Amino acid sequence: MHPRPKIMLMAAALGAVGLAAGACGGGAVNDTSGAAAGGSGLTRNCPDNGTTGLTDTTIKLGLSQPLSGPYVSVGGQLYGMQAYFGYINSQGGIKGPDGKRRKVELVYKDDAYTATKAKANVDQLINRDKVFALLGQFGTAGNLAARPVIAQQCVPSLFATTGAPELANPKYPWAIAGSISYMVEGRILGKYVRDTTPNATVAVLEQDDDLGKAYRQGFDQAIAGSGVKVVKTETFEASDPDVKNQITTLAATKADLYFNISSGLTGLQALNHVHESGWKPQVIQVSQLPTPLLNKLQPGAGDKLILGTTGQDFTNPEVVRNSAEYQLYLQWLRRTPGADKIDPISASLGWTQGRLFDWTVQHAKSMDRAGVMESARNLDYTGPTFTLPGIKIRTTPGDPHLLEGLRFHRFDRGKGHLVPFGEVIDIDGQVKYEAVTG
Amino acid sequence: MALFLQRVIDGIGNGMLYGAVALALVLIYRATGMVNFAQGEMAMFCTFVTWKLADHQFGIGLPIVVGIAGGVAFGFLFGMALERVVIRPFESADHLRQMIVTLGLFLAINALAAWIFTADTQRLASPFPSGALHLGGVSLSYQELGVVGVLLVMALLLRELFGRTRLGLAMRGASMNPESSRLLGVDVSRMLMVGWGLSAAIGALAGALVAPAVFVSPGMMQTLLLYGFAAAVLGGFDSAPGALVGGVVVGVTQALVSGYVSAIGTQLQLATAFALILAVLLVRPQGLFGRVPVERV
Amino acid sequence: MSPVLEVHELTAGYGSLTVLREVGFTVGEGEIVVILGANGAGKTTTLRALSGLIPAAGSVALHGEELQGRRADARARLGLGHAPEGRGTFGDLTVDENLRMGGLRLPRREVPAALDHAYGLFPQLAPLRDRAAGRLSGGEQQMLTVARALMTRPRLLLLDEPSMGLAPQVTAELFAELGRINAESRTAMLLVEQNAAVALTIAHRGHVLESGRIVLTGTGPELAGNASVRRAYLGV
Amino acid sequence: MNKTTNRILWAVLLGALVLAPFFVGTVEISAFQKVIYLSVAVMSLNVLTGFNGQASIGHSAFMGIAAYFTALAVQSHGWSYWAALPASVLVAALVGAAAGVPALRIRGMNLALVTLGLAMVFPQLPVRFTEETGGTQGMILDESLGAPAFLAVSDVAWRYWVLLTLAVLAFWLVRNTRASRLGRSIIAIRDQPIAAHTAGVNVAATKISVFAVSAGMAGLAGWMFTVTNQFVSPSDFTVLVSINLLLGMAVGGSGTLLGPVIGAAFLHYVPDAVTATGIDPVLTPVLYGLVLILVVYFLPGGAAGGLAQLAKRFSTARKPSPPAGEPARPVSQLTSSTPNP
Repeated sequence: MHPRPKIMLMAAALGAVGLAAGACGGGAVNDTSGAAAGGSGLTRNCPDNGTTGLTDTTIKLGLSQPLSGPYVSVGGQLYGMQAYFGYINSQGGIKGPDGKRRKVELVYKDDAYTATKAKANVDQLINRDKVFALLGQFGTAGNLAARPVIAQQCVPSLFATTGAPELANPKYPWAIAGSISYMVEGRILGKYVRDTTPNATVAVLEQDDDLGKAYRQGFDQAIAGSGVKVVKTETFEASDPDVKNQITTLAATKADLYFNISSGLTGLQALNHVHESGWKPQVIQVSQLPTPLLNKLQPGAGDKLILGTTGQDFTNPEVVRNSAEYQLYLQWLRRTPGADKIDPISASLGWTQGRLFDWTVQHAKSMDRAGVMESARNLDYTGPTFTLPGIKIRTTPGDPHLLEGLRFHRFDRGKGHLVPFGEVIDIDGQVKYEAVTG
Repeated sequence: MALFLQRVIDGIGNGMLYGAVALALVLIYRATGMVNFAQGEMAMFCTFVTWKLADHQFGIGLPIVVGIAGGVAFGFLFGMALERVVIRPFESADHLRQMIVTLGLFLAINALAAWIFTADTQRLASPFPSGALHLGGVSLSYQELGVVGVLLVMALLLRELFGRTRLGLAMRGASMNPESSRLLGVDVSRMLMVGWGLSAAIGALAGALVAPAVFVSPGMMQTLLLYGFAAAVLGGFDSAPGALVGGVVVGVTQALVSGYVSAIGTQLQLATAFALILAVLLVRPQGLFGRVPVERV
Repeated sequence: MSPVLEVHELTAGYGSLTVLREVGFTVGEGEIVVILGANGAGKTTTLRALSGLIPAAGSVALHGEELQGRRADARARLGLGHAPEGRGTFGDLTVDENLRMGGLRLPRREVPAALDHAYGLFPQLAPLRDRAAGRLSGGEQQMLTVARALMTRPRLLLLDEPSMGLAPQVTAELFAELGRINAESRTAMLLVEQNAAVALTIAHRGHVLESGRIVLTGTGPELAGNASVRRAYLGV
Repeated sequence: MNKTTNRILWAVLLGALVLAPFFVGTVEISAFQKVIYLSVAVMSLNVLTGFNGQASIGHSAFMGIAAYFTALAVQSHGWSYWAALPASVLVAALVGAAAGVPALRIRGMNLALVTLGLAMVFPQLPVRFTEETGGTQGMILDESLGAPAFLAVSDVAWRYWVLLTLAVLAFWLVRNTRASRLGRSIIAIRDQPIAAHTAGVNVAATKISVFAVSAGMAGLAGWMFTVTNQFVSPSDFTVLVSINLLLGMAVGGSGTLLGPVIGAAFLHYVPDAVTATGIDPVLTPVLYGLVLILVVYFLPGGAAGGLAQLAKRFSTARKPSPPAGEPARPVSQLTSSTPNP
């Protein structure tokens, strides 16, 4: 027997069934998610009226972030967010412009810090889980990869955990960053250097990616035309186990300043190596090195370190005591399952994101995606916060940068926390979108 | 000149860290004939134990040397237990399957460490004094000097173990030809168990030695493990001193390349290291110090 | 006194394949017993079953002590020496290390003497002591496995086709050596062989194994004189 | 299982896959696309390791080379996806052939390390050339592989059918090659390298061409990756991806056709399923690792091997198997066959 004709026949039969099913609608074959609809401004080309994920009593939010793998330690924001939603849900939920209170339902997915996985997660959150908005979407690459999906479906991606200047790109109005732009921070650091040491020589260690390049671009803009001179730049890869070779090269310049554009572990290693090399520069540190990590430095390695931060330093017990908001947060974090292994300071970011989302919904003109997005782009938050007093939390449609100010601190190893000095430098309103050119 | 010397010293310092990991890999390879992908994670786990014993803030606060001894002892038991429970059922399985099992262990141990201890970066005190020796523009940290010393002693001890002792001979025989070993009265399973215990213990020591440089975190050994592999292969997978030499060659090459060949850029430091290994292997497929394996026709 | 080895109804195989069916025989004190058989008759399987390398049913007693239920290494420690065929050496270990593997269970101070004794029995190995065993010729490797098994001072030595792949001259020398060792130390031996001609020169007794069953039993001279054995194994 | 039922089963499976877009939604179809390119990638490794016995931890690099080639060609140089298909496969195959040269001299674990080097170095290349590739942030493609207008089907379904067709073609090619003379020499080199050499097989040429074919197929998977995701980034082609492919091969079973499909489905769905159990997310890798170990323990031949065994048990239950062992021959018949010396 020759089975081939039979197979053809069977395939044909199945095909007929399929076509019949297809004609009835449903299924990916006549997916219309890309189809255009009417509307203007934000809602131009949006596929629906933007109330997906809402009921009269609930609002569904999505989040993709690393939950396992080597970046698990940065994923604390999830727990802070859950703590906030636990708190607000106990109050009956978030009050919308329509007067209804909605409880928040958070759907989260693990992307292991891989951009492609983040994109797939966002796709699933939007198209399968049908979330209303994304909150605190984590990481630069993941945000950028998911951007086309968000734009096509007109889903707000609010207060993303990244400082990439690209998030302010006016071509993509549906996403907004929650952290200070790396470029803005670089600019303020550069301004400080130019103002305090106008003829300094600077040696730079720079993370070889868009984060490093953005910091550097802002810094270079600020020092342009002054006597401050970068005498040497060394770069490193995230996969390098150590940066000792780079520090040896930088130390040989004997520059006045060392600009440490490195985060986490590498940042610590770099500072330790600078200390061991016998080179004693003034250290300008980017804010990617939180205080609990600075406390892990070798004794003496952080002595000449200064950095600018937007947030209060909750490693300082006095600051904790004086912040009612932080007390409230800790109280709710303790009730969040799984949070006992999480560093409360890093998780507090999630609480802030929850707070801002709450404000945004309350101040929306209409209870739909476009209304909430408009609200996020016209934000002026003055409520309880972890941000340092004097730093504005404000956006306008032309300037979607949430934070544009810093206060300088030096690190006191003996006390184990930061000591502020000088005034807040806020350049709100002076920042325009600018691509990282590197 | 001072800068050149400093670069060489940096290279040796980094290379020794690779060598430390390579030693544990060489040991388990000689003792069990397996390449253990979970080696780095086992070392990380033991380092967390050391940290728990020695840390003043989060742990018991024992002196660091006691902590390391505890971590090493724990490592020995931990390695034996893993062999007995997880690896033994696969004793006669093919290499691919054994590899998958060690990969499974890799994932599990990594996540367990984050769950049991913490996923945050922690600092482990060094058993050596902090600071550095400054000699004519070159600085040599006591930490590095200490690591080099300890590792040299360890490599020589391992060479003695495999070259001169009955236990070493029995372990090598058991990994090479388990059946013939059994026919000579060698309890092969026990040898494998001891081999896993010893290599985990050495991994614990290596972890404690590298921790002051790379800190303690669930991911601390992952990039090091890859360089450790490179060092072990370069040295010839069955030679303990070769593993250290291999590590130093890789480390110094990287240091010099990143210092003097700016066109290559930091991105391709790694590529240079691998190009070097490829070149060595093409000339000497068995590595620098490896024995030529006997062809079985 | 009980015999050195007593085997009853030994049945063994691989997976669903039964190779050996209810075989029984004995080896007495100081005796050399040969099991003759063609390829696939179950000779190697017999030895592997006796040593505990493969599971088997039936009973195996060494000096009256039951071996079934013990692992291979435990049987070896009870005095069962086994020189496996062909690939039994540790290829990457030197000749000296191979022999030391055999001497692992001897008291430490007796090892040098045992090594000297081994090199005395097989003088060809002495100049090769630092060479990797995998680089030896087939004959040298056979001698090495026998010498290594003797290092354990076995009460019974199992020999798996020592003539395999050897030139007739070398085979004759090796068997002469085996005969001498037996005569001097009274080590009992169980030998499996295809090469009946040379095996029967030293064997006291023998069995013929066919398709996993013993089909013929006799003393060495009896078997050498048996017509079917002569036709099948001696090519006469 | 006889040949006919086997073929019918394959036909039903294929039919169901072809018709899937009519019944399931976009998200599921995207997931299927991922399983397809993972299957092709696992199969490419299978060709090298399962059939030829050479290990590689470098297949993420071959995938990445083709994926990036496609991305650059389409996004920066205005090629169509279709033009990039043969070119990217060819580029990956050429790099594979070059990687195969050291394999002539280096073997086993050391070869695995050389391929590991390839896998580790590759993700740094796009970073080195950030201006062209977008560096660590990756590269978004504006163009998608759209369906021809006259078909009136969605782009997602069209892309899925394209991938499915190419994957079936690739698998069919592997199946036919395995039965060919070339295929037999490939397997001979794995099992008996020296005998293969004496039997007149050109070991060097065969090894290099196997490397090239395997890398080319990984390249096809890379092209599929770019088509599916319209995005490439260095983190998509790290050494972890290679390790995952190895896992997929072990779980599915090496040296078989169905194995890679099962392995790929495992890689895609099991981690999600593990997350869905609701255990503390930090612990999901523990469960995943445990599942891996258990799968390897209970299915030593991989899932495909396990299925084959089941099928065999099923068929032997109906037909009594021939008696085990060789038939007994009495001594008298042995006279003609002289024993080996």
